Amino acid sequence: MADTHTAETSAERALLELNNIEVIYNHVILVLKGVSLSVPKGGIVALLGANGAGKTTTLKAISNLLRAERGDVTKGSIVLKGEHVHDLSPNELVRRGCIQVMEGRHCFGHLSIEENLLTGAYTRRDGGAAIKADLEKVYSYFPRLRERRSSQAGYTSGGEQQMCAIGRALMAKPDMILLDEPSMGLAPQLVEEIFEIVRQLNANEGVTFLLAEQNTNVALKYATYGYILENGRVVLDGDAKSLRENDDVKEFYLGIGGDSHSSFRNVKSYRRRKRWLN
Amino acid sequence: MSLVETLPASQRDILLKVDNISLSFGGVKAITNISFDIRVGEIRAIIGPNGAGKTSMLNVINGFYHPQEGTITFEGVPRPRMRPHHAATHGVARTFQNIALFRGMSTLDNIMTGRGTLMKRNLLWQALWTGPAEREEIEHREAVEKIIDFLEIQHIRKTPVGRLPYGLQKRVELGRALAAEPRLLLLDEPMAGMNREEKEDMSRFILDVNSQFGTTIALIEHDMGVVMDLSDRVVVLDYGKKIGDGTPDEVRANQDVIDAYLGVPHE
Amino acid sequence: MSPDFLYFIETVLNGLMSGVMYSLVALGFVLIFKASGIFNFAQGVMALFAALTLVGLLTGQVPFAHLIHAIFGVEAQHWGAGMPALLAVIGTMVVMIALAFLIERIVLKHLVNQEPIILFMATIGLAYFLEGLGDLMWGSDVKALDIGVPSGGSFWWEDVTREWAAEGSDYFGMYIDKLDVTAAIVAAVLVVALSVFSQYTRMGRALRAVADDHQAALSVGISLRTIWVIVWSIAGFVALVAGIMWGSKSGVQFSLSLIALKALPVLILGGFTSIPGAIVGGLIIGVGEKLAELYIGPLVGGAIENWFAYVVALVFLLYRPQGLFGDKIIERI
Amino acid sequence: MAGDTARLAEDTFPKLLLRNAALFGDRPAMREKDLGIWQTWTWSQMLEEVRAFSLGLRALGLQAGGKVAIVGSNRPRLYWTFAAVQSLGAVPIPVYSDAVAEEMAFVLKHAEATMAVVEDQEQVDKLIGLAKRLPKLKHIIYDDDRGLKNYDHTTLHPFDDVQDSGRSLAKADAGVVAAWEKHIHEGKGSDTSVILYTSGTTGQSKGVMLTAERCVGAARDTVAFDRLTETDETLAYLPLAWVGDHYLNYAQGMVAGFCIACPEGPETVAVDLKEIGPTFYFAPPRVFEGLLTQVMIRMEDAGALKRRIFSYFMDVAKQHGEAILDGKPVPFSARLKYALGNMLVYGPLKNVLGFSRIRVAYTAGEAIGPDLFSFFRSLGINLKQLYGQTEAFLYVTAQPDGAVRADTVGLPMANVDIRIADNGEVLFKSPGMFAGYYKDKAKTKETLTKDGYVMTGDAGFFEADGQLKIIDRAKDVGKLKDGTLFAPKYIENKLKFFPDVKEAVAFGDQRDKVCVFLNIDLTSVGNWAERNNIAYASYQELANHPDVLATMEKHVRQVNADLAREPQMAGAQIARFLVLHKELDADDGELTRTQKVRRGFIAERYQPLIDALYSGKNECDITTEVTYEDGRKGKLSARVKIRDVERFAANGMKEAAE
Repeated sequence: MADTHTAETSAERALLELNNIEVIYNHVILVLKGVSLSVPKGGIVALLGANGAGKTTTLKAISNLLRAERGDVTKGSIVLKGEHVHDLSPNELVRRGCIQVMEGRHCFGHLSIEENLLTGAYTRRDGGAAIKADLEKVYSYFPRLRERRSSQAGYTSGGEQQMCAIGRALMAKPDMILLDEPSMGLAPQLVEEIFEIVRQLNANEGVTFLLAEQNTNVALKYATYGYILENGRVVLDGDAKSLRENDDVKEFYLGIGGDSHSSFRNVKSYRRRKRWLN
Repeated sequence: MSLVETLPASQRDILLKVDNISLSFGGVKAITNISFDIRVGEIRAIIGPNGAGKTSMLNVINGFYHPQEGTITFEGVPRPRMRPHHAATHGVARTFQNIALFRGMSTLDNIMTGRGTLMKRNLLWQALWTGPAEREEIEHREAVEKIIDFLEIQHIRKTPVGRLPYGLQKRVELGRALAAEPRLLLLDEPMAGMNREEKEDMSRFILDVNSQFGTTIALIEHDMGVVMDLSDRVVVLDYGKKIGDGTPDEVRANQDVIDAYLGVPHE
Repeated sequence: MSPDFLYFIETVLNGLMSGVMYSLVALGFVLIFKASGIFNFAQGVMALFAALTLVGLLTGQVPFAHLIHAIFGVEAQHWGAGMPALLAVIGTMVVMIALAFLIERIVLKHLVNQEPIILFMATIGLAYFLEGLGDLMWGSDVKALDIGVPSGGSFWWEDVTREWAAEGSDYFGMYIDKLDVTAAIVAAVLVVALSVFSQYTRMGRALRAVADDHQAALSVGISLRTIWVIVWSIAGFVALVAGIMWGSKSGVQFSLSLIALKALPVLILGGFTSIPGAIVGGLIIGVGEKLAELYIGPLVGGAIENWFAYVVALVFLLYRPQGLFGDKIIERI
Repeated sequence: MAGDTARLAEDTFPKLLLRNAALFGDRPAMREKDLGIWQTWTWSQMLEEVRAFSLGLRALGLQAGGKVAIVGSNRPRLYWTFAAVQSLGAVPIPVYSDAVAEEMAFVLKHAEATMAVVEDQEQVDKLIGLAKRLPKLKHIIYDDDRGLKNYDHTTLHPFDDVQDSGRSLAKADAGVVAAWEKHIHEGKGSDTSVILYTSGTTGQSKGVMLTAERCVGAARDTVAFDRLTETDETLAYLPLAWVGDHYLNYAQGMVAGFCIACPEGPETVAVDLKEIGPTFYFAPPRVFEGLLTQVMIRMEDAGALKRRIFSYFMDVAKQHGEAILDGKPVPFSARLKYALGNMLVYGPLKNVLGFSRIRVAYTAGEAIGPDLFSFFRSLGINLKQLYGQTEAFLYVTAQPDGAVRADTVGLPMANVDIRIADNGEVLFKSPGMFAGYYKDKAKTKETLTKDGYVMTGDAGFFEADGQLKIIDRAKDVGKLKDGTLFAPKYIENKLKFFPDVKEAVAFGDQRDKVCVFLNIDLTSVGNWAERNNIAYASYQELANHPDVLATMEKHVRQVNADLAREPQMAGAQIARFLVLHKELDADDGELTRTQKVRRGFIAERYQPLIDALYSGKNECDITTEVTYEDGRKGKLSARVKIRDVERFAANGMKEAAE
């Protein structure tokens, strides 16, 4: 539960703040029903929750990629660095340092890895040398991409595509990356690898992350703070540690019943009612 | 419970045998010389990094792809080249990585389509809707209702699947595969994109399908918790080659598997 | 060399030249299709419109003269003086860019993420609108276009080729129109320029990115609107070039818009997404048509040119649906 | 009364079952939707099922006087269990299926149950978990085997197996069946028919013993009152362990011979209701409230024309509907409009809700909002109120057709004798009166007056037309320090009629003024917040929002204005209030399982808040422990704001608020 005190102080330092946003698709389907959250500068904040809970929609509402899907923020405010950004186009948001890495990777399949990375620098006006330097930096974080720099992205593996998508976002020199389901469809080893890089980017480059993730386990391992969405609402939030220790989170998202890891073999045919859904 | 089910997996009959299979697409090798078997009544997991050839392997078993080399023996009979829809009549059904349902149709109708291969009366009979065709329709409806009951989706029986949340759609897809009454069920990432709760449900259904109907199951899955808990044996692929095969514990301890896929040993 | 063989070469060369003309139109299609997935039915009409505008500027025609007359009763057909050719070309280009802006603003913006078929319908609408607009602005009479592009046969070339013929044969040399040669050169330059632009510039990369994945392009901060205006402007430019060439060759008339239909088999052959494909496809169709006319035509009673291209396209659709140079449909294993 | 019961031939439920099988053998007795189809059992089939199970139970060792717990939702097999157990002279003890392990342990231990018949894995798990504390529990029989295959089956039995063993016994020896029926006929009306454990507004629950003849007798009276017959049909969806379900469905069903339909599952009740179209229906007020909300939400989504038609005809219904239902004179034009409305609006609406065939519907348990009550009645649904309790085997008073009011609970039922005590408490003697609390003579004695009346614990009085009006729990009716009458429930109900107030708890006894705790309704206030662009992440945050507080203040003031108009109540207007930081929850012991407020417990639990209310502070910090269903605990802390409210003079004029 939000403690009002910390909420106020964090509001002052928040890089991004969502206040009660509501999102409607096609003028009909209400997807977000008043989501509020705040991302502090330099934080890694995780948006957790089931499918269709509204995680992706929340990210797209921020980056304003919603429009292209006939979605619209009908209520509430989105404030980035103290500025209302609800009406800005995605490219204006990228210029302001906020870029989204979409779910399912979305690399430009017919472009080479390097060309993919360079498109990330599209909005930059600081000259070829700076871009070149950043390209090197991305390669230093993702050595695999250097190896495959001239391969067509469409022919690279899922993990490489995910790295390419993150690297491409980095090329925009963002303050904030909205990362959607980075672990989706990746082997466990790769998931750790990618989250490890997220952590390094956060620590070394000062990039703030807001990530939507189904894999609660790994997300709470790397995030500093988390919000849990269900049915288009935030039902729980707290720092990662308190969420990890929350009984409901344990049971419903981490699969730890009581004290031990519960086996998928012994799942009951009934389950405890979620208190927040009453 | 039949005698077969009480035997440990290692002593059961072989249901499907994959022998030295190689598959390539225009020179790109997707699968190289892979052999393994699936025994009657077991849950067999196929794991491996992205692009390891897991889905191709399912497609080979299913008859979607025809391997350039090697043979597949199903129920002791070498499998000839065949079309995928024949696979269903031959006792193999599968679900897909990306849900492939008829979004505008209800849950009931979607699962009903899974009975298609079992319907004996032809279209004309069905159109006339008399006598045997009617009886048959009722029979199929009953079988479908049993699946609906089994998967606990009574409340969405009449809901168009396009309107259902992802987890339930996956369940309906499983229902449709079950409707064909397969002896071998292939599940391609049945839990991808699911949350813990949905995974638990899906696990329960997979186990129940296995134990109640005695259906043999081969599944591709990335969630190691699920794989290790559910499967009797695991085969590990990497770059189209088999790098491990054995019980979950054996695979977990296999250094090649750790290096190529698991990373840190899974707790 | 026997005259028959020389005839054959002449036919091939002529085919290549007319193929270049097809290619020029097809190029516009490819550009737009690549960047936005839209099959721009209006490409042919754009060429016509560009040519009409160019002629109008060259000859100093007053746009909307009929309309002005009808409303204000002012009878003014001409300014009295025309523009120099270069200025007229630049002026036309400005009009085409303005058109690209308007199309983005009025049509495309509202159709983001719609089904391709809806966008296709929109371009059909656009085609008829442009045809009407061209008519209204510049009138519907056939006009000659001359901006000094060389034309006519080359005596030098006829002399050279006459030498090739075997002694004693009555071969009078090959006829190749200078206009066609110019068109070929222009097309070559255009293709090289476009390839360089698309492959090595920031904007070109962005353009290819948009072609691959709209959403992802949006997410990295590429403005679809900018890209579309640029793409349509380039397509307008290509249309202008095509319009100049076709106009110089056969006069500016409304049947010009029908060359779009010829571009279709070219695209099927070359692939909808490949610039070199558009060129090669055009050449194959051009040569094929001429050869077919020459060798098969007499057998079936001529007029093969009208449908031969479509038959070729059909055969291609069956065996290689992505065309000769189209993007491979990337399927990961 | 004694004379009436004596003349009955069948004075136990098993005897009635035999009678029904003979009388209505081919008529439906039970239905259940299974595999998408309504499966039906006729009375003779039901008799066979009950007999098979009963014989099986006996084979497992159940004897007369034995106790069998029944835990689960409304499944035919669990209803059969009642009859099967009663046939052996043993006593069924239904237990709330959502009871936490602790509560379940208490009931089973107290009742000394030797067997339990349960629905599914969830209940089996609970009982297995309690095995050590329930040494007397020897057998657990389950209905649904899902997930139970691999359990140790030494004390665990599938329902089918028990029935099969009963069937083979019957097959082996025809005498077994005859003996079984003979045993039924030997059963006495004075035998205990069932023990219903009250959810208990304070402390541990008590086992209410009801004898067979009284159960049957009471049911006969009400069946006659509402003219129920074997052609009626109900949908059983209320908790099995609640007296209401046992009375309305099982007892009345047995007496009248009507058909009980069981829904496919809890999520499908609405659909099943529509398919079955019951003729007799009971629901607590909150269910009707939920239905109304649904209707309104659906209408908001509808097109403009549809909405206009709806609102026009709802106005017509509001004006004339109830009068038409009660058979009062109504102008012809109004009848015409109403008939048209019925065609366009009421009919389809009732059909959607599954109310098309309803002949009699009741609501009870809580006060129902007058508007809500009128809404359903104006549609032509014969909705009435009754008053009763477990100790009476439900009915004490009920409203006869044509004499229905929203603020009263009706006339005394046939053969019911009601008296109002000096302190205002309602006392009664009735045909269905309980025989005593199981193993608790002292409590039984406490509940009965010297001359044998049951003290209901409710305060009330008779209106001029003879209808009973209940104002509150008698023990809760108190006095302010200045002697003014203080009926907390009365005040709370007035507050709860506002849709955005979910719960209210009033305090004031022996204090100088009245103060209340409020719970906002998350759905209703949440919708409002969305419409007004107000951010909230949790219940707590929303409850603390200034705009929400302002709205609540408005409601409280309105209630004060209402109270000011009633001479007896005007002195007890609300002085201060706060909105609680958490929703009151049965799992935390704050509500009973029937969603009633446990005032005393709440007062104790939130002592700091009460202190703050009466000390004049404007806010207060509080930390509260919450309990999960499986017994685990968590903590919740918050800062709660307190507001003062304007009060009015008794004549309706404003009075300076302190």
